[in-house]
Amino acid sequence: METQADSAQLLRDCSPLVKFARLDDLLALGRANSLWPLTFGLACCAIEMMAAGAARFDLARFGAEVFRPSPRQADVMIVAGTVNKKMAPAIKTLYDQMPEPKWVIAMGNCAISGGPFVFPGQYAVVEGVDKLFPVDVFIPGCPPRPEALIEGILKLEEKLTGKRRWPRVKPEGEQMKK
Amino acid sequence: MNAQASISPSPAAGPPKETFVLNLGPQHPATHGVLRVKMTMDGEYLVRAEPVCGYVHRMQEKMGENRTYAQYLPNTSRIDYLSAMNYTHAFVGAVERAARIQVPPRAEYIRVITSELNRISSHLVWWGAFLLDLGGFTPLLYAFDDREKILDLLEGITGSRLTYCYYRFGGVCNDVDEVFLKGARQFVAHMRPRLKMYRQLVTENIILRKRLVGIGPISPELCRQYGATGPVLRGSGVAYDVRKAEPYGAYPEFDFDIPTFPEGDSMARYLVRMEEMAQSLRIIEQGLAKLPAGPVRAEKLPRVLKLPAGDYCYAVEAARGRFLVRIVSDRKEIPYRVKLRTPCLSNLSLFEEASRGLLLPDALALLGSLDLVIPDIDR
Amino acid sequence: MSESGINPNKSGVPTVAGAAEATPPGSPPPAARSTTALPPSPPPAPQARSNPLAHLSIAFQPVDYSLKGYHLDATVAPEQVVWAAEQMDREGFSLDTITGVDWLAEGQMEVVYDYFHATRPLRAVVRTRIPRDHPEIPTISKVFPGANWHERETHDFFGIRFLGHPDLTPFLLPEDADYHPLRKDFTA
Amino acid sequence: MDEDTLYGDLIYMFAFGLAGLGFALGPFGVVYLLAARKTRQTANKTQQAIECGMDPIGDAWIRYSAVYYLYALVFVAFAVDVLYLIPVALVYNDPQFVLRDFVEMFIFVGLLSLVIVYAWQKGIFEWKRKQTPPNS
Repeated sequence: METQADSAQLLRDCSPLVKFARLDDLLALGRANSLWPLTFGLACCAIEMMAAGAARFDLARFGAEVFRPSPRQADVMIVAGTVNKKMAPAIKTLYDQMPEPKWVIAMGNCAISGGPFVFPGQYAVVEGVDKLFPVDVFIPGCPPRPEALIEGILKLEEKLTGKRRWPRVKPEGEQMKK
Repeated sequence: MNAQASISPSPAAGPPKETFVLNLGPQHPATHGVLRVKMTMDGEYLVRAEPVCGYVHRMQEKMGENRTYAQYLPNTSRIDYLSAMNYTHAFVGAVERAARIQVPPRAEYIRVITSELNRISSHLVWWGAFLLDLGGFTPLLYAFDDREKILDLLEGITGSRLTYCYYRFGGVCNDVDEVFLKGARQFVAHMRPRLKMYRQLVTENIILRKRLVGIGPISPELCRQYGATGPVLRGSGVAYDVRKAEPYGAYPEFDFDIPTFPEGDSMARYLVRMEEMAQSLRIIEQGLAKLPAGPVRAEKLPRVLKLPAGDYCYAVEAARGRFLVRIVSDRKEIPYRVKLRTPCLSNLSLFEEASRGLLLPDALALLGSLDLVIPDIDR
Repeated sequence: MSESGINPNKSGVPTVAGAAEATPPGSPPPAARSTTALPPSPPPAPQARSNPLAHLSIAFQPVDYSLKGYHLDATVAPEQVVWAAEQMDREGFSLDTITGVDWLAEGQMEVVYDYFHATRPLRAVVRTRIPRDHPEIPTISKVFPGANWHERETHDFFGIRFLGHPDLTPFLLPEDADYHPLRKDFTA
Repeated sequence: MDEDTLYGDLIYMFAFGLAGLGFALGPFGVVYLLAARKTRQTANKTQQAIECGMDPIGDAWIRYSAVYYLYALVFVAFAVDVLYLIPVALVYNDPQFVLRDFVEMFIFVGLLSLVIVYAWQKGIFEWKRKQTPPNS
């Protein structure tokens, strides 16, 4: 697995020829608020992803409700479910076919580390999707609640624009203290 | 296979037209999971569809052989995560049957109520996703809106939204509180007019009828040869339901009937599931009315559960059909072999024969009407 | 030994029983079946356990349903498996599943065929044992097309070769998999 | 037609041609400057045709039914039809010949809609089932 440094270098190689100063921030803001996810539900987390896209949790508030089936039109690949060794080449193909400003969200314990299906003598599960390609945001949970997926998308937006647009939810204890 | 296309204008036989192979691959909106269908197509027509599975094989049966009975419970709700209650019910029932554990009546009733709530939530996901396949996006929002109400109820007593691990050997994890009972009554009252609205919004829609009536016929004989069960079999006119054929739990005390439609086409399977939702509401209503008092778990339970040698089966009517758990035990606390007979494997196995000669959109309507959950096939 | 010959009702003719024999008592032809709910006749009482499938020449032993979960259990020799499947097919049973069990200690592999019936509340199990070093058994996918996938999966997990199977390629494991994970001596 | 209007028209036309060319080739330049130079790869499958994550099987250049060609023909016929309707809307604005213009338009479109009648007879629009499903 390449280290952190050369994956950053790889990212720089893919950056455009012409660079702007202020305009890049504007572009980043535009991209952050219109992240088009790739419809890529593998297992149980896919149902929670659909629930997040549906009426009550409504990903549309963050511009991420347009689920694109084709990798050519997707910005972010939400890996929602267990990554199987038979499925790994297909996932790598899909990752390649996505155009460059692309990000990856590993949703659920299976995508982060193989989750409940890791035991000595396991033969079929890839233990974590970051073994295949670099991942930007990890969302723990089995399956994570739709609110957690929304928090993950906000975290990705924060990574893009550098500042957080949505109030951060603090656990009760902390709010009491301040 | 008659290569001469009957619709091509040129009457002369001409060289046979080449067919091409299309991948309805692992990542496709219509497969609702990672099912791959290698479709040999001749123009718009499907010559042969060969499903390829195993892309989300998660070694459920292998894990059954290195976990004790209690440790395997979370796995049972991740085989078919849309009817997790029924699947846990089967595993727990098999162990109770082998170890002769008596389940108090209140727990049996709670199991029936939660299983039927889970069946409705599973049918709602199917309904939303199926109409998404046919091109309508709005029903998905209505379906998930109602489903969230069920998830709130079940989350109140189990703590999780999808993969409940609520049943224990000898009963259920904790008792049902007043909030759940009141919420369930409100839900039943709320859902009935909604089902009527679904019928007006979608079932009587001429476009849906044109897309489903007469599409993908499946005969009872085909179901019998491939072992298809559940709404697929009941859509072909055979009144087979494990709750009636092999009564388990508290189901004999409930009065409900099994909807069947003899046509055997996609519309029949659609109507069976819509009618089943109404039946489940009836069961929940009766369950809430007759819920007995008493403990929710059997008192004396062996601390380390060891089943006597031999193999034990328990079949359950899950949302997609007959789910059977077969536990082979050799008197140790870890089962020797856990076999999971899942309905979606058999329901999908008849797709190759049922979809020959169909148009591509009709084949997708047929695939959606089979209501598949792919980790259920791959286990 | 086992009558070969094409199964009479494979031609999609919707009669349950084969045309050749008289329809066995007790199983109504599906066409006349009413679609109302089927009154569940209670499973046979534990003491007087009759064998409703006595007319079939498979040696079924009645079993306590409330303990085991099925009514009839029969152990047949590996070669009789296809013959037993044809009998069950003529009787109108559906194949539930094929379970492989690896008895490492006894050096044997057990293959268990589950059958259920759509209109009669009967559950029958046919099991057989094959040597573990060269596990081979004739395929029943000619009788029950649904068995095709079950056999491929059992071959995946146990390495049991089903003779005469149309394509015994890996079903759940990757295409090039040559390991059999559910064998007791499998190390990842 | 004196000299300068002739040149004026020629320049005018040349400018239009240049603008058209600019619109055609301009995006290639902009993309070369602004788009990312290359995308991160794991199995260098970026250029591959998309087929749900799998490698496409077989070749796409095969012989298939002539129906698609006829469909395309019907579409092209009506596309050209609309093409001619646009200048007509500018020319036929004389209130005196309203009825005559309408009849001419009707004949023009009517002649072309014979294509649909021909396609209909040839049975293009009914996607008849090729072979009855084996189990119905």
